[in-house]
Amino acid sequence: MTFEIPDFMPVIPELFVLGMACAILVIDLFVPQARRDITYGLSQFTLIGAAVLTIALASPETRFTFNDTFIADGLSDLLKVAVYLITAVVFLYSRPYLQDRDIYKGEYYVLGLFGVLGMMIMISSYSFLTLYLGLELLSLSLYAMVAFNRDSARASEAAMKYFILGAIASGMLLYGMSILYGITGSLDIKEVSDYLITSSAGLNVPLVFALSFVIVGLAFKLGAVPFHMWVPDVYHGAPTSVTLFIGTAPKLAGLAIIMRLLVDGLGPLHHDWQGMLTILAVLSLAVGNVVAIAQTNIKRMLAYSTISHVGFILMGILAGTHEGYAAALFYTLVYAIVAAGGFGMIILLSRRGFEAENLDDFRGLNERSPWFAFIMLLIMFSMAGVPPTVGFYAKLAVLQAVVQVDMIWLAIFAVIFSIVGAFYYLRAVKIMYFDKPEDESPLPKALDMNVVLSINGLLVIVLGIFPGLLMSLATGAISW
Amino acid sequence: MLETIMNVWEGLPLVMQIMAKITLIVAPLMLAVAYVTYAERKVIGYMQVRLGPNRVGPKGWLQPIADAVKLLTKEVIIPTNANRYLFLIAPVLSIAPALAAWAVIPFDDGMALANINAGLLYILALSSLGVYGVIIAGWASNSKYALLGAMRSAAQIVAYEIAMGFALVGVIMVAGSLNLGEIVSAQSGSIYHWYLLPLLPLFLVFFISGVAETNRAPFDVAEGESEIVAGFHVEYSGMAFAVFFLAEYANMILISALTALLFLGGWLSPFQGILPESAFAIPVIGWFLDSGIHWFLIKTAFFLFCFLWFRATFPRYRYDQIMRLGWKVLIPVTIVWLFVLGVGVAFGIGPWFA
Amino acid sequence: MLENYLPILIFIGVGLLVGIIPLALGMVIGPHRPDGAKNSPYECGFEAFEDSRMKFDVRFYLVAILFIIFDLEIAFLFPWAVALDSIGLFGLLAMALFLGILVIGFIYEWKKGALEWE
Amino acid sequence: MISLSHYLVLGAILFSLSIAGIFLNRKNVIILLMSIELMLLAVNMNFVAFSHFSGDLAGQVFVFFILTVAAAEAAIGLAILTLLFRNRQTINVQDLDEMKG
Amino acid sequence: MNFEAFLFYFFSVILVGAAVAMITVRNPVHAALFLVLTFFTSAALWIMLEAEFLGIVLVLVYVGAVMVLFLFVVMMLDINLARMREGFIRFLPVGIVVAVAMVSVMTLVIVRHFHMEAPERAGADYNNTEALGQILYTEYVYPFEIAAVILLVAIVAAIALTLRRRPGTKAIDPAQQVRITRKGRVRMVDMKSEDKS
Repeated sequence: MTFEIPDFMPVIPELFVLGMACAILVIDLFVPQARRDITYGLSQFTLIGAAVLTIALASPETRFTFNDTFIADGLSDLLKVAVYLITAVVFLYSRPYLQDRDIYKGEYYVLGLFGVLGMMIMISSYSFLTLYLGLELLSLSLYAMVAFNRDSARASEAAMKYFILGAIASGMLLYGMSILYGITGSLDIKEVSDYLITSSAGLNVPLVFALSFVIVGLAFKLGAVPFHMWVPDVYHGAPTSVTLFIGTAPKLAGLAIIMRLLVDGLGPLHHDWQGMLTILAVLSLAVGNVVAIAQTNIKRMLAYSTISHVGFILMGILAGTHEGYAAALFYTLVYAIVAAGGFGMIILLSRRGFEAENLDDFRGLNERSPWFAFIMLLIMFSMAGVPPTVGFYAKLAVLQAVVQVDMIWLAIFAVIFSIVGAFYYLRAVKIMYFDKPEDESPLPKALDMNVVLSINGLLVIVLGIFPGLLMSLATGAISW
Repeated sequence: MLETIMNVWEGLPLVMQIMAKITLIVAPLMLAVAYVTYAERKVIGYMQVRLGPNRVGPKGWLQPIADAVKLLTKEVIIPTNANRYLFLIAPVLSIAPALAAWAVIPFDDGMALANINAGLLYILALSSLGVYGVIIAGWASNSKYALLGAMRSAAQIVAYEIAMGFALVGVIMVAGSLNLGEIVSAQSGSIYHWYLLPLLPLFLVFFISGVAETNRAPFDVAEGESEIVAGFHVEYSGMAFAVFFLAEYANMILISALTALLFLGGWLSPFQGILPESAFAIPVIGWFLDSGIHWFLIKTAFFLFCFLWFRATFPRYRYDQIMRLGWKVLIPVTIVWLFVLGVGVAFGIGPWFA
Repeated sequence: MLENYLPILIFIGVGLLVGIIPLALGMVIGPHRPDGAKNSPYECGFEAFEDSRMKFDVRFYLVAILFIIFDLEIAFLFPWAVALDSIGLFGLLAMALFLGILVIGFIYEWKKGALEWE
Repeated sequence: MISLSHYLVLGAILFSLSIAGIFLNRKNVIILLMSIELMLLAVNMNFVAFSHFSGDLAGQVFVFFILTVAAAEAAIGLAILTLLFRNRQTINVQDLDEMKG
Repeated sequence: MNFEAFLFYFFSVILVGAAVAMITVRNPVHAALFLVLTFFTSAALWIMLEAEFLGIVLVLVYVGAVMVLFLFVVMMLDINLARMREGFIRFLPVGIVVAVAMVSVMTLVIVRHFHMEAPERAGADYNNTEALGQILYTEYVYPFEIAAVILLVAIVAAIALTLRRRPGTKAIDPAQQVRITRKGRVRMVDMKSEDKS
């Protein structure tokens, strides 16, 4: 039997996260509730350590291991580091929220870390099998986290919906993968791609057949219209700290699997999936932006806004050029930062027994705390795409990529709906600045949260003034 | 004469041949079940200084037959609120896996109905089906006692099944095969090659789990006559009850046979490798001393006796004790032993490589 | 390989028959004289007040859930144990890591009290 | 002779039935979960058939992992279900209407 | 029609019939049992495809464990049967149309495009379990370890979600009860006898 011991160097970050997650799980058993900060600190240490390891191991050339089912390249390094940082911010924002609701437990962080591990596996997967397993590892952790507040009926309801839709999505994705396996005879993305490049065009119908299942599965997971039904309910029902997690880091992993599966694996079918993605993108932009206007709950509003942002990300990918992929990557990174800030603001305003999830709860924020009203203003501007925030450049990059491939109508369509979308972001700003506050209570929150949230908000404008920095990272990661 | 019989046999369609073989297994098995019930009452009787059944036939030999006739003529009562179909399907579901597992049991070298490679896996799969009869019976009866007994029993079966599975893994690691015939052959050589001694902890775990899984004393809380009046089959009467009874005893015999095969070398003779070859050449005694089906039956009978012995000896465990034994003693023991075995097998150390 | 499964298929059929035939015989031969008291569920002489299907301690679910996980572990151990000779030390270490991860799960269960039965 | 397409059509029928089951039983979470199991069974049927007809074990390995993940998933799904039932005393999806929008 | 084809159709018909029954019966316990039947027949079909290990594992894990959990939940969650199926009839025509449309499209694609030569039957000594074992722990070691993590997450999630210590219960620990001694319960007090006069 010919079997070579695989190279373990590229997977060291994964092993580190796994080892630490297991260690934290055990340590947490012996930590009394009053000292729960130990668990929290160790979790943050894990994320930072993983970031250090990933950066230290990064190298310009692409590394494969485990029979080419694991890939480490510029894209994976960038996305992984982004996932660690975003998750660290999520953990930080979550702590006061969990403490206020008496669910400050170690399992939250352990499940979060396993979710991070799942995302890492997805980002580095180069085979259908590892891709599926990473996806499920992430999903299972998220289902449990959504239901984490056990006494909240709304949370368990959201978890159930999320679970069912997630499982159906996995089923769809797997059915597509099974047909692809049948046609190409392999589960490895590299071999699938090789097969598609060399094979004749006669197989097109079954390939499109398989592709449509794959796309439906991915669209479910990403929450693109018309497979978005779960997004608002889950965002609304989940504890805000979990919504914050779901809304940010997994989008990066989602981008990664689209890149691996559609671009790397099924790249030769670009023409076929471009059409499907166009439909999804158009519908997502339209439905996301229009329905968001009708929302009074800010978590639901941000859910619909997420749907419209997914539309933009898909637009970048369907362009099918390096510029397009880089734009999509840039957009996703920006979206993750902005969304973290947005949900962070909700957590900041909430307190024990009060969720601050209605738009009205932001009424007159300027009088209560001018600084955080300003931060929220920046975040809303960035989501709307108002210059000079970074959101503007993200939208611009995607539009440029689409125009380059002569899909000008799509660009015009996107601009129109962005303007529609700007309405509800600006409405939130109006409420903060021009309405009278309903409750005058100050915003007492821990120092670390205030500082990080401020940095998070300022990042939006700083990156907006110097977009070249992040953009060059994104283009660097994409050019292979 | 013999030749004509063989010719007729060969001429039969394959399905007929198989049916004949199955009859050859099932008929003695049913008879054995009947007489295990008799043996149980006799053995426990003597242990308690009583006589046991002694009225029907000489020394009560016909007692099982009388029992069967009695049960056959009793009414099969279906409670009003019971789910009729499921109520009747439950006993069938409990006996079918108990019998079907016998398909892969080798009685002697090469004497197995189905010599499949995944034999042990098949047995584990079938034994995990036994729980269906129990829960369906408990639920379909629509009686609190039945449901309570079924839940208890199901949770118990499930807990011990894991310990049993882990113990089986140990045997497979050492034998390197899932095929029961090969597992026995791997134990040939001498009595020291049987897995009884090298795998002693696993043997104990396996047999204890076997007893618990058949819901026999001292793990019979699911029936617990004194608390929940026979548990899941409280509503069953007549032949419906008899089928449950058959299943329980068929399972007991199955566990005994498996223990004999996996740890005591099945049909292998304990004198193998000890007595000189010439001893096996002596006409009748030699046949007895040599390996053969009779050794398999003797070993099985011994473990069956243990089942009865336990029932006469031990008081019933408390439910929380049963769960604790299963989860907190047997499973950790097997996991630790698997690590030990893994190292042993990988580095080729241990008595089983002599 | 397949020819070995035919007897098993037939045996399962026979097993079902061995269950069905006595039941059918019992229903035919035995008397059939139902009455209200006889057909009511056993309740120690009390009237049955309600549907007896009641809610159960969540612990039963938990045991069943943990059983699934351990059953899968066993399913992973079987092929490993068979192939142990040919996969060598690497296979052993792979399984050691696998079991190690799950032993952590076991410790977690134990310490959390999921294995207690109160 | 039974060919690959026989098995694939069987898988397709199961898949469609599971979709229909999800459609028909939108109110009953338990049957929904069972329909999802059916869906994965259909996928597995495809993989096993392809694996057999192309003589490649990778498909069977994938099925084994799908079985593992799906079982773990069912465990979590039912845990969420019991939680939901405890909080709501119903698993009828129509009663689950706290969130609208 | 040879014997193998007969077996295929035999199992397939039961499989599809059970699947149809599962999605249409009223009683969820019956539905669960029909699902068990679909798993059984699928296992038989997989064994016909020489995936004996997977076939048996399907029975072991799905029928033996997952469906038991389903039955536990279905049986104990006191479900109001009548309400569960409201609106079922209303959706039925749509459901049938969806199913038929999907089946016909998928069948069309499959029948027209998927043809492979049936491979030779494996010999009697082909050991499916060992063949899988040889690659599962070497070539597929990475997914194998991920599977362990997934199982760990399932353990953590299940316990974190369902296990709770109920402070209100009056459950007693029988072990403690048994260990009671006289000293813990009876206090001997010297008292002067009361004067009755």
